[in-house]
Parts: sequence; structure tokens; C-alpha cells
Amino acid sequence: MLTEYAFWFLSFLAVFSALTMVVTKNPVYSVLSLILTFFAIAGHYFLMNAQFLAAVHIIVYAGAIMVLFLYVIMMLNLNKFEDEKKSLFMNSLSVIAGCILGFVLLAVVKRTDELTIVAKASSAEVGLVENLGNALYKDYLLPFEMASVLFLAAMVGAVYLSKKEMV
Amino acid sequence: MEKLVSLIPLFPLVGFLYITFFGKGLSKNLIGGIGSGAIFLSFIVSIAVFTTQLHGGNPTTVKVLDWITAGTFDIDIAFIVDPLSTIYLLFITGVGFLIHVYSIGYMHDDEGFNRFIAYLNFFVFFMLILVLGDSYVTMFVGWEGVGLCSFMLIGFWYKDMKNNDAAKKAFIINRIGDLGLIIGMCIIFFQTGSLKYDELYISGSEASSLQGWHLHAAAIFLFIGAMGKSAQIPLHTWLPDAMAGPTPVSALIHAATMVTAGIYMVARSSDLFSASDIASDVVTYVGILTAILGATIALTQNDIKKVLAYSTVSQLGLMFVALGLGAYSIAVFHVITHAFFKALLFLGSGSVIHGMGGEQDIRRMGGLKKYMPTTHITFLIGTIAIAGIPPLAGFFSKDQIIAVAFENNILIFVLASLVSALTAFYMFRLYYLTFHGKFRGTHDQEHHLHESPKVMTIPLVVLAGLSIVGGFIGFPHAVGHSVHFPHWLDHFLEKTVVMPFMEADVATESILMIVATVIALVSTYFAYNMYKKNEELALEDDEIESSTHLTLVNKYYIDELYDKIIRKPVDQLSAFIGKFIEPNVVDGLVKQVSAIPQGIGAATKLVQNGKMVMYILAMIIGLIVLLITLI
Amino acid sequence: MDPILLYKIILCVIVFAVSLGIAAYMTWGERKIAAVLQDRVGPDRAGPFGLFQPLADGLKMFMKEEMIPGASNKFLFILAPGFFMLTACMTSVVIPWGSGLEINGTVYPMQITDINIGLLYLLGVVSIGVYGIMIGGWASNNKYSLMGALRASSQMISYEVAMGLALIALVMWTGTLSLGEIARQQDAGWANVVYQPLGFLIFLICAFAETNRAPFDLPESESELVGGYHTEYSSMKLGFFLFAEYINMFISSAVLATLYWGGYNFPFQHELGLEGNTLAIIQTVVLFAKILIFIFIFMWVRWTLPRFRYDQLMNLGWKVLLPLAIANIFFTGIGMYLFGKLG
Amino acid sequence: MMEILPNVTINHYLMLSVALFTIGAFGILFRRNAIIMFMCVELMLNAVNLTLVAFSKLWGGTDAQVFVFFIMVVAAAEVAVGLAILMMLYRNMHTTSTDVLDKLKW
Repeated sequence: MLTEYAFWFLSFLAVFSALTMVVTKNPVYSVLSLILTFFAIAGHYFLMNAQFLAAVHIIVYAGAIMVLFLYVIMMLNLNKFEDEKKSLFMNSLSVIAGCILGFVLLAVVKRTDELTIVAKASSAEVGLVENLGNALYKDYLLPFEMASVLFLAAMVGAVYLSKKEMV
Repeated sequence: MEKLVSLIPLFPLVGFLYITFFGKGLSKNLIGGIGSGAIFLSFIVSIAVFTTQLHGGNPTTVKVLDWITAGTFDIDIAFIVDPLSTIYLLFITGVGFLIHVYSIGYMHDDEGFNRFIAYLNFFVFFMLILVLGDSYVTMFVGWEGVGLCSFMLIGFWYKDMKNNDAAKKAFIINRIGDLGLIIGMCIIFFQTGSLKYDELYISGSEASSLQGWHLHAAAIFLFIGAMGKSAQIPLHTWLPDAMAGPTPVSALIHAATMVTAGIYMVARSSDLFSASDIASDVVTYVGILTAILGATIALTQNDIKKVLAYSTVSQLGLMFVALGLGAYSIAVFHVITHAFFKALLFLGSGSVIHGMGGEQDIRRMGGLKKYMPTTHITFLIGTIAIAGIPPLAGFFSKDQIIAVAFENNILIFVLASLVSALTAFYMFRLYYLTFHGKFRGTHDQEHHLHESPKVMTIPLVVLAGLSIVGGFIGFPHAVGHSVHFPHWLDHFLEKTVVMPFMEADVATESILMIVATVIALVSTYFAYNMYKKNEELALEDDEIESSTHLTLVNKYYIDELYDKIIRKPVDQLSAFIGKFIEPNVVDGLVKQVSAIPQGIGAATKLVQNGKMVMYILAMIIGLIVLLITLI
Repeated sequence: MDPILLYKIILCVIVFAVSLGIAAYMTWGERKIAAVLQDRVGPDRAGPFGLFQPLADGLKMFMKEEMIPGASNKFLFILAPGFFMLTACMTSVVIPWGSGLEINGTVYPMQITDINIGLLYLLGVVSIGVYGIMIGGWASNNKYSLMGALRASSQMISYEVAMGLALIALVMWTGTLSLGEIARQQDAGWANVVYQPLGFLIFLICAFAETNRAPFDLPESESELVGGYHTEYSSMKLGFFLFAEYINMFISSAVLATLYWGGYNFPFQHELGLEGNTLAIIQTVVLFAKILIFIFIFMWVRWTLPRFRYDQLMNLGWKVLLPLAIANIFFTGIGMYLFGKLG
Repeated sequence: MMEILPNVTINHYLMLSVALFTIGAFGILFRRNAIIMFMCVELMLNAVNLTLVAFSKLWGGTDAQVFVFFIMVVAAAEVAVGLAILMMLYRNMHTTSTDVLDKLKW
């Protein structure tokens, strides 16, 4: 019972704050709404017994990525996003495309009803650090190493880009 | 003993490399010693190898390395040891050594001394490869190598543009001949599948499987190669210009050795040429034409080296006459004697130029015999030898060529006799104008006149001695029977080259000898009469009125002719192409090609308008389409 | 009601109350220690030894006029100190305060929750703690506040990295992310500081930086930025910021004590022959003694060392502590190999 | 049958994910500010992550969670570089609007 209520609450929170993020004119509100969405998603992870992912999700997204966004917004002193002028044509086109995308996605999800998948008696152990660690460092060692190289490259790139002397 | 043969080209190569890389800072005498010492060692080994052949050793091939193996095409770096190659070895290393020694004195004050000696060693190395190679391919390596060295040595004083032009001219004209040689080699290879002498001419009879027009074409194309290297009409124009190089170079490369490579190649292919009557006729007529042309031009030249150069052209022509008539051994005989006396004459002229302080015009000389006695004597010996006055070397070899001509073709005989007469005349003209009369140069030059140092005169003396006795290796029957030494060279070369069919009796031979001697003596008298007695001088260029004379002075206008019929049209053609075809046809095509991607780019540019919404819209639409097709 | 739930609620309240109480008396302690170090008397008017001073201060905070700058973003301006306070208090749920209380035959752990990713939770909460400062600084619409906020956020992000890496070495050694488990492991053997001296040092320095304490109190360096991110704050909102900082200090000390100094364990605890609840209470007292020692160190350092310059701070974080932390991981790996602790 | 939580099936999670994804897509389509578009991309990535975790719960395997982990890694790297680029752009152009930033070179 409790988990069901939690699901509906978190889902509502996620969708609501996501909408706020898109709609609001104030960039800081956007960022904060998105952080709220991330918390809601982290809560979903907790519900699904993926505690490790939930913690990492908070640390990475809320603790690092969104701080960077906020930081950049503060550095650039963007108190309000400048008014965006858009053509009516592009707007209507966007609306149509977005709506179709939503409907098509829903249609895709509906199709899953026809599938007869029996959920595995999944153990609560899956999301534990130990199991994930084993998967990560045994089966996915090479991608893991490559991800570290990617990080290094991204770090070098970011440092180089933000050098003051560059014009 | 044959195994030692690979040492022969090794010594000059080592000498070249040593002088090039370690020669800096060594004294000039030491460098000269190393250079000529390397050749001398080769000479010693050559003698040893030659002795084995002399004592009836069989022709052998000494393999050094595998070189090219591609399918049926199999070429080794291998050296052939047989009478023809060993006799060439002897005079290349022998004369080469003397010229090296001479160079030490002649080039002593030149800043490029090291380079000069190194190049000379390098040249000898390639010449030996050329002679020793057991196949056309190996020979071709040497052939190109000597061409390269010739190029470098003609342009040795590279600061003067004239010398560079001469070097380029020699190189380019040689390339034309080389193309012929390559085509000939290709024909032989595609028809027989081999380029090795011993496989091609194994039986000593006809070329294994070459027949019909292939045979003639192969022989003629090979001869075109020889024409380039041995300066035959119409590819002779480079040789007189090549006199721009230092005089020892003229002596070694452009008189004694390299230019006779053509003779060597034809003699080596004697089976081929004797089987092709057409090719032989071509060789004969080209040879006699060249001989006459060279001799007539030599009559009017005033540059001491130019006279000798045209004389060389003429003598080479005579050798080809012998080749064309099938007398391969006699051609080789003349090559050897010619090497002796022409090297002697060139070195003598070098000595004169040395003494005159660089002056080469004989109109500025005269009366040098009292200043340069050794040079005078040796030069006189050389002149007598080339003029064909017995018993010096030139007489025997030239006489035999004339004899062969007499037996085969009266026309050729008459022309050859004429060449012989002209030779005697222009050589004595040169001799008298240079050494007799009174000195016509400036006072400074007279003051400067001196005999050359020992290091230069000793080679002259040695070569003079060889010019005197060199003819004895090929006594004609008429003389030879009495000394039990007839036609030694012919017999020696029997194993390698095809022997002429000669059945002249002793009487005819004797008469011919007497006729030849008389002709030479009469010519000499004319020359004496004109230039010694009357002291008739050559005219300055602008005083000449006779059109015949003018034609001769201008070398039959052949250079101008080439300029008109080859260079000008090519220039005009390229100007035409550059002006019309290039901008319209080629550029037009390129522009058309570039227009296509430009058009595509102009069309697709509209999609890449930088509006991110457009991109995202396109992505989302693509996603929708993808999902719709999937569900 | 479920007795466990009831127990947890009671424990929550106790921990919250104790945190606040300790934080309140830390202000008094700080003043007294500063006075001792500077050879002064310190607060002595309110009550004996000035012991009622914190109460008086709190009362003053509540009574003061509340000022909200006109150009500020009011919602965020009010939200920020609350959020900061919230994250400060959230950390205490994973700290084990004692081995376990026996009530009516059931043993209740003296820890609000022992989640198996306790350390990650700790890091996560610390990492979002920066939002309170940033939002507060930005919402004030004041350049000193903004500069203070930017400094604070970059300082905290920078030191979080080294802190996390120091913790990773500890996790490698102990093999668990649960704080309760870490505390239990130190029951029988040595305290972790014996195995992780370098890690402890790095963690200590990072804790100074994370709590914005001297010598890393650049975000509020009054000589440059007036008051840093809370320049515009007054009355109880300012009190929240200051209070949260003391709570942070208290929690940091608790974490340090738990992770590296044996937590509630003390030497020879099993040889004393004490049983059950008596032992648990003594353990709690011992833990608080350790925490107080660390709090004293915090204050001692503050009144002893001068403030760093900003570039020195960054250099220390990225060029000294980070490489050291990585080296520490490396040495820990070697040590585990030598002690046979690898799988 | 396809429940992964009591009374919550996989479809619930997919619906939620679709909702978040579509909101993100709308955001990108309608907003012109590069920073907010960036955040919308993050939102879409998270929608995908959510389905992955849900399926991981359904199937009881770790692979999907590892995948989520890598997506986080890539997102972090992307943000680091992307924001650096945005900072540079702002420094030179004084705007983060994609309406203005539509050329490869200035």
C-alpha cells in the first residue's frame, strides 16, 4: 500500500516539476524544478530497490551536474531568459511534432500490454553495491575503463575551453 | 682465380666511398694515392684474371648475389669472365690508372679535387660493372651508372652555366639512346625469356629463338642504345660539348672507355647482329656516315679538344663500320689501340692547356715544342699512331678495318680510305699549328709556358709506348706470318664473338697496307705543306667566306637543325597546350567536376541553417517515423 | 503503534534535540575557547560562566526585526536557510550512537536507520548542502552575497572530490558502505585511523572546508565580502545559517569519530564486565566525548590559523589533497594485497 | 503479472517515462535558450534511465543498471564540456540563445 502511494506521489512530483522546469521563465526556478524531478526519480529508484543507483543519481545529478548549471547561470547572471521570438509556423510545427511524438510513444507502450512477460522473482539484491560492482568490474570492465578515458578527455576539453586567454 | 673478379669493381667502389665520406681533411696527394691505388689494385687483379683466360681458361660466370627473382625473370648480380670482358678490364683499369695518376697533377690546384677523384673512381666502378655484368640488366646498371658519372664530370665545374648545359645535353641525348636499349632488351626478353648472355648465346651461333622482324628490331634497338652512348649520327652532338669537363675526363670517359661501351655491347651481342643482315647494314652505314662527318668537321675546328672530340666521333664511326661488316674482333682491336693513342692525345692536349694556362684555341698557340719537349714528342707519337702510319698502333687496326671494307663493299672501302686520309690531315694540322711555327699567344702566356710536372708526363710516356707497341696484338697475316704472331687478338676472342669470314690472301693484304700507308703519308705531306711550310693559319670565325667551310665550322648545322625540328615545335606545342587546352579543356573539366558538389552543397546547405529547432524537429520526426514503422 | 516505529520516532526527536542543544552550546564553547586562547574571560554575565548566553542569543535572534531586501527573490530568499538547515540535520540519521538498547527484551540499534549505502547517503546529502548557500547568495541580489555563494559552491565541490576519494579508500579497507557495520568492525580490532592515517587527515581537512570553517572560511570572509552569502540575512534566517554551520560541525565530528576513531567503541569495553544497557549508555558517552574533542579541534584551529587565500585553497584541494587521496587508494590496495584482504 | 511493485506494473513506469520524455522534447522544441535545452536533454536521459531501472527490476538483472550508470557518466562528461562551450559562447557573444548562435564561426 505504502509503496503504491509513494509511486503516485513521486510520479506526480516528477511530472509536475518537469513541467515547471520547462515552463518557468526564471532559470534558477528551472534548475530547482529539475533538481526536484531528479529527487523524485531517485525516489523511484529507491522504490525499485536500486539504492546504489539512487545515491549515485543524487550525487551525480543533483550534487554535480545541476550545481554546474546553477553555477553557470549565476556566473552569467541570467536573471531571466531573454524573450524568445518564434515564428507561428515553427510553433505550430513544434506542437504537432511534439504531440505526435507523445501519442506514438503512448501507442508503443500500449503495445506492451500484448506481451506476456512474467516478472522474475527478482531478488532485492540486484541493486546492491556488491552485485553492481561485480557486474561493473567483471563483465563491463572495458566500458568502465573507456568511460574513465572519456572523462579525462572531457576534463581536458573543459579546462581548455574555459581558459581566459582564448578568444 | 676467376673468383677474384668480384674484387675488381670492389676496389674503385671502396675508393669512392672512402674519399667521399672520410676524405675531408686528407692531403691531396693522399687522396690521389688512394684513388689511383684503388684502380691499380683492380689492374693487378685484372691481369691475374686475364692470365687465366690467356692460358685457355673457359668463360665462366661468378655469381655474387641474388638480385631480382620474379617469376621466370631471374637476374643475379654475377660477373662474366671471358676473353672479351677481360681484355676490356685490362685497358679500362690500365688506362684508367694512368689517367688517375695524371689527374693528380692536372687537378692539383682545383678546389674540387676530392670530388673529382671520387667521381673518377665511381666511374671506373660502373664501367667495370658494365663490362663484367653477365646479363643485359646488369650491364644496363653500369651503362646508366657511367652515364651518371659522365653527367657529373662534364658538369664538374658547375659554377659555369655552360658546363651544366653541356652535362644536361649529354644526359638527355643518352636517355634517348637508353630508351632504344630498353626496348631492345624488352624485345629480347619477351621473345626468349632471358637476358643472360650465356643463355642467349650459349651455342655461339644464332640467338636462341629470335627470328624474323623480332631479330632485326632487337638488334636495331640495341644499336640505337649504342648510338647514344658511342655518339653516332644523329645522337653524336653531345660528345663535342662534353669537352666542357676537365681534360682527364675527356680522355678517360669520352675517348677511351665509356664511349666504347656501345662497341662492347654490339660485340657482346655479335651473335644477334651477325644473324641480322639489316641491322648490320644499318650499323655499317651509320658508322661510315659518322666517320666522314666527324672527320670533315674536325678539319675546321680550332679548339684543340674539339678537334680531338670530332676525331673520336669519326674513329667510333670506323669501329661501327667494322662491327657492321662482321669484323667484331677488329672493332675491339681498334677500340684498344684507340684507347691508347686517343687517351694519349687528350692527355697531351691537357698538358698543353695546362701549360697555356687554360687556353684551348690552337690559333693562339704555336711553337710549343721548345717549351714542352716531352709533351711534344708524345703528342707526335699519338698523331702518327692515329694517322695510320706504320708501325704504330693505329695503322694495324685501321688498316684491317679498311681491308674488311675492301672485301665486303667497295663504296665503304673508298669512304673509309677517305676518312683515313682526312684523319691524317687534320691531326697533323693540329700538330703543326700547336707545336711548330712561332708562338701566337699573348706575352703573359709565353712567359707562363712550362713543361708539365712528372706526374703528368710519365703517364704520357707510358701511353706513348703503348701507342707504339699496341698494334702488335693484331698483326695482319702479311706481317704476322713472318713473326709467327698473326691475328693473336682474333684467336683470343674466338670464344666470345663471331669471327668474320675472311679469305684475303697475303698479296691483297700487302697491297692494301701499302695503299693505306701511301694515303696517310700523302695527307701528312699536304698538312705539312699547308701548315708547316706556308704557315697557313686557320681563319677567324668572321673571316670565313666559303659556304662549305662555314658549314663545316658550324658542324653541318646539326644542333641548329635539332633546335628547329624538335625543340621549337615542342615549345610551340606546349605553349599551345598551356594557352588553349589547359584553361579550356582541363580547367573546364575540373570546374565541371567541382560544380557538382557545389550544387549539392548549395541544395543541402538549406538544411544546415544553424537553427537548432530545425535539427531537433527533424530528429523527432525521424523518431516518430521509426517508431511507427516498428509498431 | 508499531514499537519499532515509535522507538525510531523517539530516537529522531532525541537526536534532533541533542544536535540543536549541542550546536547551541557550541556557540558558547566557541566564545569561551576563543577567550581562553586569547587570554580573555569570555561571556560570563548570563548565568554561571555565562551558560545561559546561547538562550539569550536565540531569544535575541527571534526578537529582531526581519529584513528582506526589496530586489531579492523572496521565495528563494526564505527557502535557502531552511534548505541549508534541512541538509545539515539530515546527515545525522545514519550515525550509530551506540551498540544497541534492550527494551522489553528487544534490542534496538541506537541508529535511526542503517541503510546499506550509508556513506553514499552521506556524500549525497553533503553534495546537495551547497544549494542552500548558492540559492541564498543568489536570491539576495547582492554582489558580495553572490561572490560568497560562488566561492562557497566551488570550494565545496572541489573538496567533495578529495573527501569522496578518501572515503573510497576506507570503503576498500572495511568492505562496506554501512556506517553501522563500520562501527561494529571497530568493536574488536583497531580503530580505522590506524590503517587509514592519510585518509583521516584528508577527510579532516576536507571536513574543515566543507563546513566553511577557518582556515577555509572564504565564503564568509568578512574582510572581503562583508558577510559572504549571508550578508543580506538578518534575525532568525541568519541564525539558521549560523546554526546549521554548527550542526554541520557537530555531524562532521560525529562522522570523523565513527569512521576513523572507533565510533562508540572504547578500549577494553568487553573486559569491564558491563552488560547491555549500561554498556550502551557508556558507549554513547564515549562517542560524545570523542565528538567534543573534535569540536574542540575545530575551534582550536579556527582561532589559531589564519585564513587561506582563494588560489591557495584551490591549489591545496586540487593539487595536493586530490593526488594524495588517489595515492592513498593505491597504497590501500597494496596494503590489502599484503594483508590478504583481497577477495 | 507484470507488477514490479504492489499494484504498480511496468506500464505505469513506462507511462511516467513517456510523460517525462515528451515534456523534455517539448521543452527543447519551445525554448531557445541553450542552457534550458541542455536541461531538457538531461530530463530525457533520465526518462530513459527510469525505464531501464524499471526493466531491471522486472527482469532481475544488473545489466540495465550498469547501463544507467554509464549513461550518468556520459551525461556528466557531456555537461562539463557543454557548459564550458556555453561559457565561451557567452563570453564572446553575450547570449545563450540558439536563435543567435546559428553559425559555425564568427
